[in-house]
Amino acid sequence: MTENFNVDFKENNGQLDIALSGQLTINSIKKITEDIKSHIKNPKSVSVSVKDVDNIDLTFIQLLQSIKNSGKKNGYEVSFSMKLPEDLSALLKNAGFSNYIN
Amino acid sequence: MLDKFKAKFVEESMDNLQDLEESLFLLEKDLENKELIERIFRAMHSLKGGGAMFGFNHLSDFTHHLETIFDWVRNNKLAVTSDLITLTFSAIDHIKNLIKTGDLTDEQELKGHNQFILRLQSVLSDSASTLSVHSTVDSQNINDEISESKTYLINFIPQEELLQNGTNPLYLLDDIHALGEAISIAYTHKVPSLELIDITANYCLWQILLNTSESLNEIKDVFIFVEDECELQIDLIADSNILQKPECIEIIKKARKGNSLLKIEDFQSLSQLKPSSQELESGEEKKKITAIKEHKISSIRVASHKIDELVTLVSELVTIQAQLSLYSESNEDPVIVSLSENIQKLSRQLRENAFDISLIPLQSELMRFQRLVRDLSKDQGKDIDFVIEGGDLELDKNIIEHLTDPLLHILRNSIDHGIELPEERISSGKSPKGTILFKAFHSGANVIIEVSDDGKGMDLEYIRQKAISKEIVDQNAVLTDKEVLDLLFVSGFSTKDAVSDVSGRGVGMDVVRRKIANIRGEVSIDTEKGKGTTITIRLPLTLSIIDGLLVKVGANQYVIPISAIDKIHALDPSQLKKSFNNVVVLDKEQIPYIDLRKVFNAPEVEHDVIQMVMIKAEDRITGVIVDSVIGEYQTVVKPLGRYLKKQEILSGATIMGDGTLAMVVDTSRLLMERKSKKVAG
Amino acid sequence: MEDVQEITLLSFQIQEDTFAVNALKVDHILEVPENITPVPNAPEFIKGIINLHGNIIPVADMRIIMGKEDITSNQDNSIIVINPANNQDSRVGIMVDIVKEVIETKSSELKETVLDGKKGLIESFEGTLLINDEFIHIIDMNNLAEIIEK
Amino acid sequence: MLTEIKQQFYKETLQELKNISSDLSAQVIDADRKSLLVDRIFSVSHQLSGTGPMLGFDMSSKISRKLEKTFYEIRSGEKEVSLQLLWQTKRTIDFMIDCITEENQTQVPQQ
Repeated sequence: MTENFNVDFKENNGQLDIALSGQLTINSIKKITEDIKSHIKNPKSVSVSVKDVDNIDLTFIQLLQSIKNSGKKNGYEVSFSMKLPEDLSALLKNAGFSNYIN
Repeated sequence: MLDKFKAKFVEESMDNLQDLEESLFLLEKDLENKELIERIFRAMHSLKGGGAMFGFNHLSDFTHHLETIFDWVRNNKLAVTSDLITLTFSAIDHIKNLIKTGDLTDEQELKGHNQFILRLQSVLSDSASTLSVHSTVDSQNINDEISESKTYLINFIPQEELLQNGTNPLYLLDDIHALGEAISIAYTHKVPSLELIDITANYCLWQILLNTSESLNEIKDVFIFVEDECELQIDLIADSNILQKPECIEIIKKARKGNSLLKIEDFQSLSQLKPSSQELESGEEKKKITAIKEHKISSIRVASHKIDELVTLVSELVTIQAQLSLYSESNEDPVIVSLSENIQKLSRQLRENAFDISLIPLQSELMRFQRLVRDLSKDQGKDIDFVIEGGDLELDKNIIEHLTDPLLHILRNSIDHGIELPEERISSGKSPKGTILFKAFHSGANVIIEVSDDGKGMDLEYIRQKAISKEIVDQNAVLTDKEVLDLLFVSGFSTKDAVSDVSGRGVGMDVVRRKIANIRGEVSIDTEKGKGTTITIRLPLTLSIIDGLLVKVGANQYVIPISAIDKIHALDPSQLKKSFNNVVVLDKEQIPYIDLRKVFNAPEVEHDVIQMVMIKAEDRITGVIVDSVIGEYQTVVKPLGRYLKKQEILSGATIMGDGTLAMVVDTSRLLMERKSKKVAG
Repeated sequence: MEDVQEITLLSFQIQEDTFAVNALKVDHILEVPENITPVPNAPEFIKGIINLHGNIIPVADMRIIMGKEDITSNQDNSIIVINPANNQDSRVGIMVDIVKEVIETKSSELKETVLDGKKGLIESFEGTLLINDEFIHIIDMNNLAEIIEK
Repeated sequence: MLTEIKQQFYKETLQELKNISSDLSAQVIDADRKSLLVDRIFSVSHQLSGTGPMLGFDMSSKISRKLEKTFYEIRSGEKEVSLQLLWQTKRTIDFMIDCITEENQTQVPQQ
């Protein structure tokens, strides 16, 4: 089964950029999470950018929140940037997650 | 055994249908009454369920379609229109038929049945466009519906497994938004850090403020497939839309920031609902439920034959008690006398109770009248206000059973021939809307039912001419207005060919009078040309008990109802011998008389004095000659039964204290008999 | 062929003839009470009405219905209260010379009733039973009820 | 043999689920079709929750149990069919379609 999501990492001076796209749902979330966990060593800050999304669900939102919580715990900054198609952004907004979208 | 349940189902369904019709009538006046719609829906629902259970497949199938229509109605997918109500009324008629006949076997009927179903289905498909518009309109035009919409606070707290079970809560929240205007607050504070997270578990919970005009059920149904995997609480917090109020926005902001859950109390100041509104709401619901329960307990269903049996037994007791009184009086044993008196007291009370039980409110039949007026006036393009007064009046069920047909007939006459078309009414200076007043009230030991309309009244001259042409009266006869109206009651005066005749008021009035007379009632007509007509029916309270005058004719005893008696005269038999044409002169007045001894073929015995009981009927006095008067007597009347129904002058018999029988004379029948004999020759 | 059914009959005598009715539709057997209240203008065969436990029951004289001329009464005369339609309204007493016995038999034992000439007002019988050289004609209760009703 | 039965079951169930899903997408569901649909949804979910676990469709049969329960109540008259309910049903059916398809794919190699 080919993977229908994509995770890219860029590290620069303790600044970790994570770029995500594709199917960001429960079916792929375990892999995505493992990937991210393995890349977050001891960053100064993490910036997650999400674009070209096919689908998104709660597991992904919780992943973002979890990264944020880890940052708080381990002392690094976490920022998000999300570009979503209109229907998905409406979906998140209706679910009370408008603060994750920008 | 099954048959017993089936019979019960039929009986209950008829009740259900009555409730349905009643609700429909009310709904017609208040098209958006949710409660009524719900009642209608419930009634259909139970008809459907019961129908299927007891093998009324066509009924169940048919009602199912009707139920769906009202399911749409109650979910605001379909509007109640007068057409829909008309359709539902005729559907109820069809259902009645299906209940009576069971599943259809006749090809033709089946065809009609299926066509009716298609008609019902077309109601739904016709509303297709309105439906799709409606559901999108819902969320946008919510502000227009402020008055109807309510604001709820929804607590949605899923378990961790929710996501593993394939639910996407985002969709559910989206669906909530589709119900109206909503604000979701997602609480993510339980999400652990990366090191600890089980990434497929759910850690979020939500609170949603929803303003919607949808029902609570509709909201609950969003969560239908997750109800086992979440905690769900939906509370009404306001009777209007409070989402845009600044205070509300402030409350939400705070909750989002502080991850602190909203409480119902937070919204107290914002809503018109009284403090602890939520309790109030559920309290109301509880009240409603208990009200229904109480209603159920306050009346029980008893098969009518059981009541008949009870009345019979009580009557028997009364009879035996009378025998006991007789015995104790002659026996002079003080113990027996006092016992007998106590039994007398008790049995009298018991009798009154038993008769009271057999009384039922007129209300039960009113629905049919309302239907008739509604349907006929619609058919004929007449606008009629049907006003009912005294519908809660109670009558012996046997009377009510026999009253319905004549009343339907009278109402039909009023609509067909009394009330004019709107334009006609306008041109004669009346309001275009006609009124039929149905009024029932007590008058002494009688019940009076009046049906009056403000229609065109009757043309007395026309009636007179018609009577002449039918050779019922002589061309030269001088008749009072009352006598002219009485012609309407002469059998054969109006026949079926007169039905289409616009002046044919009084069609079938002879039948009406006969049927009313069967329940010892009287009918009279008052009319004023151009102003309207009033038909008055005077009835006894109960059929089974009367105050009577016990008289003797030959060897037999007879009871003449006191209500018919004006006074009693003692006569010298020679006065009768002098009379010819059966008229006797009393106080210079000519009184026609009937000699019961002749009517009953009793041997004529020579008396020094004979008694004439003066019977008053329709403002005329007729004397009835009997051998002797024994006295007043309150008595239970028993029917003579099918074998003696030809004995029309006798309306029943009664059992005397000593066990002997006395027959009850039907005075109006007696007088009529005399009249018809006179007419005949 | 019809199913063979167990039938229970109550037989009675009217002068020289023996008749029977379906015993299951017999409510009571009474002695003729002292006072039968005559009903004026009723058909000749209606003897009158009686009070049976608080109910009014008309009584018809079977001897007249059967076309007998001698209708003198004797001590053995009885009234059989039948209930053809199983309701209060259809109860009627029939006065007979003497009530004989209860007969248990099978419907297959019944023969078609052949009568020499018309037997009074009755038009139909359910059949005839031959017991000990005696013909017992079984009266069709509904037919009887219709006759009394007329 | 089991594979054949399983494939047969999978194909039939999937087809019925898809049919139901598309019927549920119809703009208007008239009363007749609605009652028919209720029956169909009940029977497919009943079948899937009963036979599914035996054939390895664990997840989809687990989900179908929710449908089965709800539609049992509907059929017995305890519960009413609202538009919202039909909508949630469609969501669930659509998910079952994904689910059963995936379960079929992941299991085929193991056979």
